[in-house]
Amino acid sequence: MRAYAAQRAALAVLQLAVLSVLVFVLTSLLPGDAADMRFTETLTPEQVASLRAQLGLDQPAIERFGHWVGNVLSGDLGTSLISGGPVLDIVKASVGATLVLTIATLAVVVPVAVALGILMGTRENGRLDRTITSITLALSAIPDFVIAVVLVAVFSLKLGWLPATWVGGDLLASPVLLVLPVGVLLGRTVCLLSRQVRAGTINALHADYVVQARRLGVPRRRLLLRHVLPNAAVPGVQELARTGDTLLGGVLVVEAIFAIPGFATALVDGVETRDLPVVQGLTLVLAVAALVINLGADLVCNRLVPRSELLR
Amino acid sequence: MKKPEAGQLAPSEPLVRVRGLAATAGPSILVDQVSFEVWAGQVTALVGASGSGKTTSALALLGEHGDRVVLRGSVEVDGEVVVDDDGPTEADVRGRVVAYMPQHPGSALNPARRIGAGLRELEKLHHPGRDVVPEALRAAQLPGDRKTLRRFPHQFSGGQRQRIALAQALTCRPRVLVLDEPSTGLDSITRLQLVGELRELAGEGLGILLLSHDLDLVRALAHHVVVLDAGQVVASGGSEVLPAGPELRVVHGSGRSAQPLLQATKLSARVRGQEPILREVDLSVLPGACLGVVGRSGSGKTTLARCLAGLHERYAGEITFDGKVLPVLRKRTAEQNRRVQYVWQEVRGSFDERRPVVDQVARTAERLRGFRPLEARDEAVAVLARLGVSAMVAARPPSRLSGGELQRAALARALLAEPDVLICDEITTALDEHGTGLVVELLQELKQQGTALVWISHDLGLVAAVADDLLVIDAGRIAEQGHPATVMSQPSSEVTRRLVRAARVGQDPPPPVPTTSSDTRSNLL
Amino acid sequence: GSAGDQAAAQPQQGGRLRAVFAGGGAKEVLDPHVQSLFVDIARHKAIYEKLVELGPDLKPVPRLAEKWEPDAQATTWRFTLRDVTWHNGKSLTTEDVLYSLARMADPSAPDRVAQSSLASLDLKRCRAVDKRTVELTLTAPNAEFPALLAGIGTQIVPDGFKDPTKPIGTGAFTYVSFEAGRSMVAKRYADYWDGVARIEELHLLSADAEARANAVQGGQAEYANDMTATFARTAEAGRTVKIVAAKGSTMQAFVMKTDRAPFDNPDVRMAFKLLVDRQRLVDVVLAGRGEVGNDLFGKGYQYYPDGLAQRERNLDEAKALLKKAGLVNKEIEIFTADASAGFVEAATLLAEQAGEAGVKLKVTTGSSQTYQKDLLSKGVIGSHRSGAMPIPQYFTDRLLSKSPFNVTQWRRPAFDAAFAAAQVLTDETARAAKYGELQKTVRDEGGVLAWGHPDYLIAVSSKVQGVEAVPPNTLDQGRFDKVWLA
Amino acid sequence: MRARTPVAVSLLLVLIPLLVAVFGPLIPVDAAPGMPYERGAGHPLGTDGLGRDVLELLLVGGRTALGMAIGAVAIAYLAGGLIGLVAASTRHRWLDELLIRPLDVLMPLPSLLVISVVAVGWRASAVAITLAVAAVNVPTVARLVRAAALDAASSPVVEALRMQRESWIGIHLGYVGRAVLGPVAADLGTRITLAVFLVASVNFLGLGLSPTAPDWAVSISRNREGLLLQPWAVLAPAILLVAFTLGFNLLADRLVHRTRRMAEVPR
Ligand SMILES: Nc1ncnc2c1ncn2[C@@H]1O[C@H](COP(=O)(O)OP(=O)(O)OP(=O)(O)O)[C@@H](O)[C@H]1O
Ligand SMILES: Nc1ncnc2c1ncn2[C@@H]1O[C@H](COP(=O)(O)OP(=O)(O)OP(=O)(O)O)[C@@H](O)[C@H]1O
Ligand SMILES: [Mg+2]
Ligand SMILES: [Mg+2]
Repeated sequence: MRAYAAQRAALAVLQLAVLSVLVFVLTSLLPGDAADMRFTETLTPEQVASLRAQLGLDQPAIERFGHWVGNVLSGDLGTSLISGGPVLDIVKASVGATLVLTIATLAVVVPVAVALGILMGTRENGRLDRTITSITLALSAIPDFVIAVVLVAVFSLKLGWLPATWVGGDLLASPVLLVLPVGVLLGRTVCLLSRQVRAGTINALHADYVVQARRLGVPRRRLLLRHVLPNAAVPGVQELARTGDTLLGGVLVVEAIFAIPGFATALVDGVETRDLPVVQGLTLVLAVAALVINLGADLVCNRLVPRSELLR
Repeated sequence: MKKPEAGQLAPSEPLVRVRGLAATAGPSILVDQVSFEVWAGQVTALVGASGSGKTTSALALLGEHGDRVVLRGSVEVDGEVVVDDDGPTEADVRGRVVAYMPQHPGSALNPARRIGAGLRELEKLHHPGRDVVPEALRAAQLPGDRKTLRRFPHQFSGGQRQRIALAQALTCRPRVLVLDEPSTGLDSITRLQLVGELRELAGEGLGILLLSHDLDLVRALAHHVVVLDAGQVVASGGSEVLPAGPELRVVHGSGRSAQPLLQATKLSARVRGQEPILREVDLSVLPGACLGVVGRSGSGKTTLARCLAGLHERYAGEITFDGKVLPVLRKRTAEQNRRVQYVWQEVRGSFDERRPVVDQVARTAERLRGFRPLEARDEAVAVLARLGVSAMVAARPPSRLSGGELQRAALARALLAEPDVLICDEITTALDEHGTGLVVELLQELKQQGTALVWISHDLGLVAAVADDLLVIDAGRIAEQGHPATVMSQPSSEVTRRLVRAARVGQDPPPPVPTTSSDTRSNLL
Repeated sequence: GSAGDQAAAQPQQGGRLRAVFAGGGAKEVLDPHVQSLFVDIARHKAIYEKLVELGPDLKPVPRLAEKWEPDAQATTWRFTLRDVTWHNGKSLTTEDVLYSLARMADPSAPDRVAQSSLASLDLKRCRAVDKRTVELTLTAPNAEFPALLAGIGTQIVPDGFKDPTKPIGTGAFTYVSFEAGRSMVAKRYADYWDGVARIEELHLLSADAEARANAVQGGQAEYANDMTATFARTAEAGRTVKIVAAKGSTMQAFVMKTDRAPFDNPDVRMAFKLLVDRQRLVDVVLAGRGEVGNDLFGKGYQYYPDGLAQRERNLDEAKALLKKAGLVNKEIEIFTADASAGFVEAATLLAEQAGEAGVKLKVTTGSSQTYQKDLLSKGVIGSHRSGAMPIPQYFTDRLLSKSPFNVTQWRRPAFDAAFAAAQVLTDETARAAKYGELQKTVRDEGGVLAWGHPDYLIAVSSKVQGVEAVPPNTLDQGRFDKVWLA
Repeated sequence: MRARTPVAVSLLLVLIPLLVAVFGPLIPVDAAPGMPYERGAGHPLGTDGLGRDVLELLLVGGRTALGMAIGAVAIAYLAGGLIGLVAASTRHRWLDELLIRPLDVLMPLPSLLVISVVAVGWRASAVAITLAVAAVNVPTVARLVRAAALDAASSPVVEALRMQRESWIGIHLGYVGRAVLGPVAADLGTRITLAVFLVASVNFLGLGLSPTAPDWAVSISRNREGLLLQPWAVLAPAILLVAFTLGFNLLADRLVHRTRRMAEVPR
């Protein structure tokens, strides 16, 4: 277990290191730099050039990267080249919105998907199973931007029941802001998750140990709760980790449509404005989150079913 | 539902009474007019070839049946009617009255639960407020300390897991224990321990229903024997109704004087990052001779065979064949490849599920002997027929063949190469007596034509009969080597002595049962 | 139009107004001298004021300066300050003005946007004449100097102003909070000199076009800036939203580089001006919400020459010119980007229309973020848009040899000289006449193909009153102290 | 009990958009350009925001919408599949490590970053976007193929085939390849729909093709403003896109179902 943790940690450090270099190289490949982004009709090329010098963008790339690494190691994500504010603030602000959205989505998705999955699994190939499968499959086949456009048109513009955008809204005062974005994200996530839970349930139901427990007189309810569910949860937890990853990392479409100032928007903005420290910082935070989520999922699975392989 | 107290039953009444049990699945009849009884403190054995309906009959005791199977007749357990002419009744005898141990009990343990939790759960369900777990553990010969109870199933060895499953069954304090093929895959020593455990349980008043095609085991344990064939009872009574094993016509090796055909010197093998599995094994096989290899489970027999076959590449030492060094399979010439063949222990896994068996068998002749497809197929069909596998059966994909049929097909696949050395790894485990007879007969014939055999088996009697030379392996080393008759009658090493003595289960004279402490404890932490 | 409603309804006091502008994300700033986005401008307009502002026809009008007067050469200007107080209660002084001008032109801060336009200001010789008068001296005469003081990034800040995150201005609203890319909140300033604002609280929000549309329609905002024509069409079908349209306020154009083949050939430039179907572009790209352009900037502004004939499509003549230039069936790349609404659409349509004249135009889309800068160096013809500004400033910025944003690479010493000569004329009519001639030259020989003047569209919820239909960059655009909620 | 959606329906759902995408550009539609968001008047599905005929756009807009996604998945499988197969079948552990480890390291790289970098760096290039979407998929595909192939390549079947001196090709195409095919086929179904989503999202967000490109997703994106004026400009391409992904989802579901049933054959 300790060896495993050490190995995982070493891999994570390596991943983060390689990732940072990669992100730096990738973004350096882009034409133009942050100073160019400031160019307007009112700023002369000379002004832009001296701005570039002020931002330190005239230094060689290696030097800038070294500087950045040094800062990060001392716990400082640097300052944005565009706004001049600390990157940490930008990361915090965007993570906040994304986190709220992710948590709200999962809070709806998990109970629904688990209930549906177990329902489908215990009635494998029955009418209910097929009906739910068809519905979730159909929902998951609609691209989220199509759902979003339609939901907004119907519920906000036509009926006027729900706010169509986060602009001008205060999340604390009006949590209804979350309804449409979560609704858009619901279809696919519920589908994926419930199908994993269903498969897990079916596998567990057919497993020798469940058959044997039943033969030794364990009643059905208890069988489902104590024998089937923990084993069925394993694929579900893995899928949940993937869903968490996706939600945290890139629901750009939803963010764009509902004007949610989240992670994906910040990342794409950062790339578009060549605000390297921001891109680096966001990627770093996201990668750490992904690593932590996956580690957590593995640990949970190992806790649920101790035999399950820790390292692939 | 009224349940008679255990003591109310007159001792003259059977615990289980099955009368005219029939099971049908659509048009096919799985079991017909089966009747038998199980008595408290006694062992009733259901024997019969594979597919004869043993499991189907036994599951009826729980009122269970396979998918789309219809039960009829009458099954009464401990005074409750479990099955009547309308099929299973409402009666619930599971666990509390009848505990069923499936064929591979290892996989019947929930990987997600500590074994203690599993046992306590059953205790609470069936005997709330009573402390029955320690008793069950003792009967299953498991330590009952907290540490053991807090472990997960995967932290036990295969043999231990079997005993945990037994302990679970015993925690229910059933009146009847049903055991489905409990001896498959056990070496003779472990099997002997099982006999002891079961005797003790019967002695405590448990009624046992034993399903097995291991006739020696049945002979050793059963008070009543019911012989099934194609779903019908063909005989019942005491152990005298058991069919006698066919006499094996054994011819011993001819070419005593010739050069050794296959020779291994100082063979050591290891798996990545582990202790060596084989240590400095020497052996040689003469043309037309048979080398028997025996040993406890996990002693390294298969590894030895795979080294010789060139499949296990991490070994030290030298293997020579026909006077020349024999490299690993990848580097063998086509001729060497053809002349040394191997039959897998795990046959099921060695066939491609998607192609008909006969095609896969015939491929050997095509690739190694240059036959054209049609010729090869004819040859394959002929060899399979000699082994008792019809062309119709062989034309199916492997998943639709029985274990025994597939085992013979694997043998045929190797034989089609006309090898000079044939390495057989447990090739009769899934065969009934008739099938074993066919296989032995064919191999004897080849032997006479000069083919050398390496024969690995748990069945000491069989090996002693067919081998010219016997190798006993223990923990990767050669424990003993010599003429089978000598080894069997005057074993010089401790392992051999115990293997030989234990192998006499069910044969007369009944063996004394020497169990050293290491047998039950060796696999514990 | 809002004029009628305004007359009818009695102005109401109080309430909160949420106005959404195109957001700039992290680019948004609080420093009034660094601004460049509409949202920044609106924000700073609420808090700060300039000495001079631009009227609806882009003509300078007095704000913090009550009046001004040049000397005969238009080199030294005297500005008389209004008696107003800062949000912290202090009075506006000449020191404040001099400090502000110095801060705008500070060469050590390269991001101050007014730096180049105020380069002619001779700061050392500027001085306070008395408590209410400052004398500003230029290095070269310029009769348009007041307009320069109305340009972007020329807000007056208090003397010693260092920390832009603690804004103190003289404007109608006092600062409460700001989050770049999201919102600014401000409260009305009770001592505002030009009439206390009617609304109590002002929220300036940032969002992209779709979110702006949804917000104003869904009731999350009462005012949305810079709307699309399609939105206007949709909104007019409903009752919740009104559209306030400033007719023909900006300019949509294609710019041809006059120093690069094939557009170094005046015939080719003229051919393109003739082959374009302006009405179709206006109908499709501007969805009919705009006026046809006449290859000139500033329709309806001060100094726009009247009486010029509208240039019409003439395919035959265009074809003849193209044939003469040997361009028939040749491929030319047109450089565009999704940098501004309608750019790519217009380029795509132009490609179709050029095809009808026998020239293949290949549309190349660049990065929207760097488009402005890329356009200076890349391509031979590209999409272009110009916001509202006084016509002389347009010349200075884009049509002189030294102009920083000379996208047509229009470099004519004679033209430069003529413009310089016109700019020193203190007589407005004489100046206007000179400007008119220069504009005619550009129209006939230059590289600007101005095909349309889109309406500037603002959407307001039906209860908002008092929003003026004026071009952007003028005093009443994005101004909230005269607006009220009915 | 065969009560899942009939194969014919799923196939139809997939085939209609596919056929439109492939053969649509060959069908001549002579519609004069109209005004933005017009209905009727010689335009059966009306016009879009640029006054173009929606039907005509629909016929030409599938090539990129589906082609880029299918191309990306094909490339991902070519590259990832090759890496996975080689990694699984090599006897050299270092080669396996060399091929697979870097992919592990790349796993947490947000795909959004890769795509936005490519989108910003190579503006409006269909090839670049296709490659980016493919690249994002390579690690997963490689791991999937490797796992499946590893299972097969280390099974006794392969040993038995080697014992029969079956050729390398015979073993790898005949057995390993076929064993991999099951999981791959199941994965392919979901992967293509995901790729269609991804490509469409990229185009929808304006990070991909030019905003005037005749592409279904671009049409949806660019015309959604006029949804209430002329819904077909949005709905028609959306319906085709959804039909394709829905059909593919249903087919994939069936396939998974079938492979699971095959694996459940009683032994
Ligand atoms: N659900 C079912 N549907 C149809 N046939 C079945 C079903 N279950 C079992 N059978 C058939 O019934 C027969 C008896 O099966 P059963 O499992 O009782 O045999 P067995 O004697 O236990 O054999 P083995 O020794 O191989 O375990 C076999 O031929 C088997 O193929
Ligand atoms: N791939 C492997 N990895 C780790 N250990 C292995 C591996 N293969 C075999 N072993 C171990 O090597 C030992 C010898 O195994 P082998 O299969 O040769 O035993 P065997 O004598 O054939 O046993 P059985 O009678 O049960 O078939 C066992 O303890 C087994 O656990
Ligand atoms: Mg059985
Ligand atoms: Mg073995």
